[in-house]
Amino acid sequence: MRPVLEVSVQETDFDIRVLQQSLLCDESRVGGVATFTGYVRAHSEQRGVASLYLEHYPGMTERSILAILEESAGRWPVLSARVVHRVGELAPGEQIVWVGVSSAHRDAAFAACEFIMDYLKTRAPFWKKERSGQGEHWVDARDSDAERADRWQGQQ
Amino acid sequence: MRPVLEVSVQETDFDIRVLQQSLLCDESRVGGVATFTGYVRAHSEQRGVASLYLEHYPGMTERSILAILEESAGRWPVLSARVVHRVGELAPGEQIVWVGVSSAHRDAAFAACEFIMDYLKTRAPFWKKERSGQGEHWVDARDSDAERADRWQGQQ
Amino acid sequence: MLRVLFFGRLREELGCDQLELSMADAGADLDSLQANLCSARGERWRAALGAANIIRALNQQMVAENAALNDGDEVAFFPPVTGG
Amino acid sequence: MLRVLFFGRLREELGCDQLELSMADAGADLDSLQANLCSARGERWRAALGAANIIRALNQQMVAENAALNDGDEVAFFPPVTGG
Repeated sequence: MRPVLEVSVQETDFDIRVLQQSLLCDESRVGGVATFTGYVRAHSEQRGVASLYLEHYPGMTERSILAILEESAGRWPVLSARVVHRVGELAPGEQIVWVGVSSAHRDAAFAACEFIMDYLKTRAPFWKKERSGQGEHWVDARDSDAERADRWQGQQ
Repeated sequence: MRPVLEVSVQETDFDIRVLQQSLLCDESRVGGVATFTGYVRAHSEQRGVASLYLEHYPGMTERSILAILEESAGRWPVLSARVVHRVGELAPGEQIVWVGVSSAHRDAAFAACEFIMDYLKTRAPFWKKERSGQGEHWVDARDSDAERADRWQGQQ
Repeated sequence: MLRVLFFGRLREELGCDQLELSMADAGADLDSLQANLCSARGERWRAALGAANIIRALNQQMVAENAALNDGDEVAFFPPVTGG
Repeated sequence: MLRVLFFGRLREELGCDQLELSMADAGADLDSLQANLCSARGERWRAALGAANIIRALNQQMVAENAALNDGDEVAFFPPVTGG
């Protein structure tokens, strides 16, 4: 059976329970679900953050995330994988991104979920701008994110 | 600040949204939450499973899981970590276990969550018995679970 | 007195959840306790409790090595765990 | 015609979201397009679009190498991504 892969890019918040439920097929073949939820932090590099603005490239965003999900499903026995990513203006404490993967076994669910997050960070066209008391500035990409994504290259 | 660690062993089902919310401190220091949810599968080693019975060792169960959470918080900058594990009679598709870890950064959340699951599988005193049309039998421990837990030994 | 608990498949094989033993009947350490239970209670106990993969816990902590027993201790014997 | 998009910090530095260019103005490939935009539009464009870390996408796929341009293509220039 083909894995079920879904991508949503939206301004509105999301309900993690509803999302996780959507990963469970009715035949109870799912043994485990691994998820990651990213949140807006109130502090970033010594600065207080008043809000975060997320820009993206409509069209390419959805395509690139779907390509990441397909690559994860080619590497591990994924039953279902889903990404929800918010755009627009977000306040500290708000949910930014949710990645969920269901599989018969936990090792595949964990690996695929972490792989998707690492690739999302380096391949999906989103850009963060932080607004604070000291004005606003674009967030710089982190070398550590590129390194985390690179470590999957040698592996199958 | 000391990490917040919590363990629940219970017969009743749990709400993953409420659990995840409990990992978020109000100061918005959380950058990410990694979770794993285990489910009862309808099939196991070619057998149909009618239900799963989970036995445990009251007292030692809670102590041993708390020790695992403490070890994870010593290895990674965990803000909060929580395990809920069900016992008693469970039907296919039901939730068995939930592990959630919050941290400022995703790598710590992912690593701690996977570490906790691997150790839970090999160090927490639970025993599964499957009931099916062919009678009932105790589930055998898997060598692969012991190997997954062992791989954390060399690492800090 | 010593409290001895059995779990999972082992509990069913022995037909026994728990025992209370005097320190004299138990023995001085975990190895002696396990040997005494195997020898004093017949073939079923010898086979089930003598299995190579039986895990021991002393006062609710798994112990890989032998350990001395003291009055009031709680000992448990069980097969490899299968939770999660 | 070619559609050219700019995102994030680069979009702000250029003060430009998107352009429509004739194929003659664009050039035959990505390298020519980028060089033409840098040279034809003044110092601000040369500095911002000439930065070493600028990423290019052709028809909504990131491309690391140079690539030929065709009528109707969509090209995007942007800084390293910071989502997730």
